[in-house]
Amino acid sequence: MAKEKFEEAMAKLEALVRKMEAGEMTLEESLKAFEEGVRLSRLCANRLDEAERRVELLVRESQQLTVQPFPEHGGKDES
Amino acid sequence: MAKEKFEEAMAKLEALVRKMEAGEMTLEESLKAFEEGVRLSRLCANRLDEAERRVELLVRESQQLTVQPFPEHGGKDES
Amino acid sequence: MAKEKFEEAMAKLEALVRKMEAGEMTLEESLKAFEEGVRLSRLCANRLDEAERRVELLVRESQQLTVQPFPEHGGKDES
Amino acid sequence: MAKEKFEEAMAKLEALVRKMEAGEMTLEESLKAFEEGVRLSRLCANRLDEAERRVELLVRESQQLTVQPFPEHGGKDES
Amino acid sequence: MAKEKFEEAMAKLEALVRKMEAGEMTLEESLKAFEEGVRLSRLCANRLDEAERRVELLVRESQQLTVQPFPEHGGKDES
Amino acid sequence: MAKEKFEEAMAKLEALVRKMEAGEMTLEESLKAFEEGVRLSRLCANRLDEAERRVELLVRESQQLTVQPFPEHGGKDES
Amino acid sequence: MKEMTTGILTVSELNKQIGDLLEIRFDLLWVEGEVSNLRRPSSGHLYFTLKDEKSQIRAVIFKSPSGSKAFRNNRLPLFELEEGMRILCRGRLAVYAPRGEYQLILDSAEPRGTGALQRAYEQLKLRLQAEGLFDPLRKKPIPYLPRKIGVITSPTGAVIRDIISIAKRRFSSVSVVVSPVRVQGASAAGEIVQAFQDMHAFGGIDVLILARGGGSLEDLAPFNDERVARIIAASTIPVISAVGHETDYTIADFAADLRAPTPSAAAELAVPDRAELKLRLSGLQTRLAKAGRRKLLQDQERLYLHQERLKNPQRLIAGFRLSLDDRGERLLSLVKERISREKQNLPLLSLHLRQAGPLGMVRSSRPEIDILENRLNAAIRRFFQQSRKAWALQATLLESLSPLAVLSRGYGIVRTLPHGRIVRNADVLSPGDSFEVQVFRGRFRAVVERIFPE
Repeated sequence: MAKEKFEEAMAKLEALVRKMEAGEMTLEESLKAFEEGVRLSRLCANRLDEAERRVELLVRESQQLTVQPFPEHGGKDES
Repeated sequence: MAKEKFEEAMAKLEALVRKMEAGEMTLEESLKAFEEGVRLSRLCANRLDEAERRVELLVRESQQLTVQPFPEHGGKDES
Repeated sequence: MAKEKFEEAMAKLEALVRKMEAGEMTLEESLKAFEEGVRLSRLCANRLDEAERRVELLVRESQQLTVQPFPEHGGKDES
Repeated sequence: MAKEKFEEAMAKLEALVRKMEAGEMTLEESLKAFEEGVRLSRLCANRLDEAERRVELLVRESQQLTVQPFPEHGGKDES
Repeated sequence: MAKEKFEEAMAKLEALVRKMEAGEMTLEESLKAFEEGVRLSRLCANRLDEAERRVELLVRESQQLTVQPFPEHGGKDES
Repeated sequence: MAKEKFEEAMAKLEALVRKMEAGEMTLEESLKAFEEGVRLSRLCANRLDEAERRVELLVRESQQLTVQPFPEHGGKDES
Repeated sequence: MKEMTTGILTVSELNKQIGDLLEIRFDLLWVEGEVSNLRRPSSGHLYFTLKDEKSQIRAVIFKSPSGSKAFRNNRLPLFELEEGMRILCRGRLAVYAPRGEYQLILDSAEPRGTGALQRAYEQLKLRLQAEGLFDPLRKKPIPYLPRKIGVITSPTGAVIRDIISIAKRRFSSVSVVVSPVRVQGASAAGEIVQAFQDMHAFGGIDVLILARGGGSLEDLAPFNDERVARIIAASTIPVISAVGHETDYTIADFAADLRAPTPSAAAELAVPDRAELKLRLSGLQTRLAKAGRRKLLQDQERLYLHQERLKNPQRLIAGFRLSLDDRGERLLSLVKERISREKQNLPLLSLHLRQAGPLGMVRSSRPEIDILENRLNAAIRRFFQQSRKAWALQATLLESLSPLAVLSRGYGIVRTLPHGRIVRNADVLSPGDSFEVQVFRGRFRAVVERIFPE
């Protein structure tokens, strides 16, 4: 799962949707496609969650460390 | 039963119905055809039910895993 | 009895009736013919009854298994 | 008696009656012929009765076996 | 960290920002870029803070030694 | 420090300040320059603040050089 | 004295004694006169006659053994002697015994009188210039901020006072070392040279000022002295010369690293203005701090801009989420659609199946069976009817033909027993025989009592 890249998964998902829209699948193929779609979608969502958590962590960390001091300096410079 | 695909079953059922409607069957043939038709119909219905249950299961699973966190994020993004 | 097909029985019965109606039978022949006619008639009716029962059984079975869930899903889809 | 068929008896009776009508019989002959006629007549009647009884029996039997359930279904069908 | 120079870090950060603004990154690339960006940004901010502390310290020290004492010495010279 | 002449220190300081004002330094260079500038500035300031002052007369006594206060002028200097 | 009393002297002894006497008596003397009969033989020594209006004396100046013109060698004139030039010479008296002559052996000569002095000044200037002593490249920079200033001048008078007061005024902490010299007179140049040596020996002097107030060319002679010029040029300490007034240039001025028009100016050149320096320094300090802070500020701003531009991928993620949801929903609706389409198809097919199923046939066949049954029944009943009818006819006919009909009219039929033969002749019976009589209604049995034969 870790090896499957998000973009690839998204592209696969889209291809799947398009294929289903073309409507030439059997029910079984449709089901399999859906199953795969759900898997891909979950994978993508997990990836996004991970990404978001990572980003939020980074943002929180970087806010604690760097962004807060800036206004202070601004204030200092103006005084 | 697992090997018989839904589309094939439907096709068989349809052919059967058409043949029955042509009306040149004996009672025994008709009965057998009907029996087979019911079997096919039931098979198809089961397949559809399975498919539906599968889809709902997948949806429920994926909602538990991924869709529930969404509103939070959605709310965050809008605020 | 199981070997005697409904259509053949009907045909025999009809032939028998016609022969009787032609009226050139002896009493014994007539009796025998009547007896046979009653048997055939009974056989045919039984066959029909059996067929009907079979059909109803199949229908009932298939309704219990497949037809009943359908409205539910229909209702779901519309909601 | 079982061997004497209804049609033969009737034919004998008819022949006897015709012979008696010719009137050239002694009383004894006449009595015998009459006696034989009565026997034959009675035999025929018995045969007919038996046959009729048999038919009634068959009819009754077949009604008990097949016709009796019919009203139910008939009732069902009409309702 | 100590080895990475501020200017290099800034240049990297700028290149990164430009690349991100070009917007042709995958999610993973984007994440990595952001992570690296945050790291670089933090590094730069730390470096600036250090530099600022150093500058302020030096300024304060040099003020204590040279600018403030001037009137004193002036007084001494006059006495 | 003693070796570094005042005018050299001033010249260096001036060059340094000019270079910093030109603003084409990296932060590290800037910091180093600043540090050096502070050092030079302190050095110059110390030099300017040195308090010792004497007016002496160099006299040669039996091949030995000694100094004596410059008395005549001392009184004159105060006036 | 002892020798004089011992008797007669040889000429040599006499000349020697005269020589000893003169050389002791005139060991060092200064004499002034006019040069004449100047000769310079190949030996390089200078021979001339020094004379005044009334008298003359021979003089010689030996070429220095080293050939150099270092000022420590007293023998050398620092200028070219010329016929008729008035000079002040230093030397001693020597007796040349072989001839019994005496002459001056000079080790130095100075020009006297304006003409000579001017001439000598120009000669010296040209010579030293040619030597490169005044070369601007040789000139040492004057230190900007000296710690200790050496002043070579007269310890009395306005010059030193001015220098000290100006130095103090401009830079209170500067130290001044004064090396007192005479600034005019014959010994002045030597004192000045010594003062330079002392200053170097003393050490710690950052700049030297050689100063004197203005005066006549003669007064300034020490400052046009070659030895002074050379010691100035050789000084390792930068030298500022401040002699006379603005228009007067001495050789010392040319040799010095910097020439000040007046002693006060020299002090100003040697000592910077402390207030000015402080101002400059504090200006630099301010600029330094400003530049340092500005650099920081610029970098902070730059960083802040970059940070601002550092795109948070959350927006990207949100976008992805939307499109992911969209796809998921499309997928779900597609699969649901697919299933529901089939669900619509299936009941229809089921309905068709049921309609086409055997029930139709069953229903349509039932009446057929009934009809056939009815026909069957009808046929058998008709058969019975016909048969009964046929039978009834015969039975009726039979009845009508019944021989027993006469019995109703009272006849009886007698039958034998047990054979039942109809009795037509009475003789077939015997009394006692039982017989049977059939009457219209019933029969009865009787016994023959008697036979009545016919």
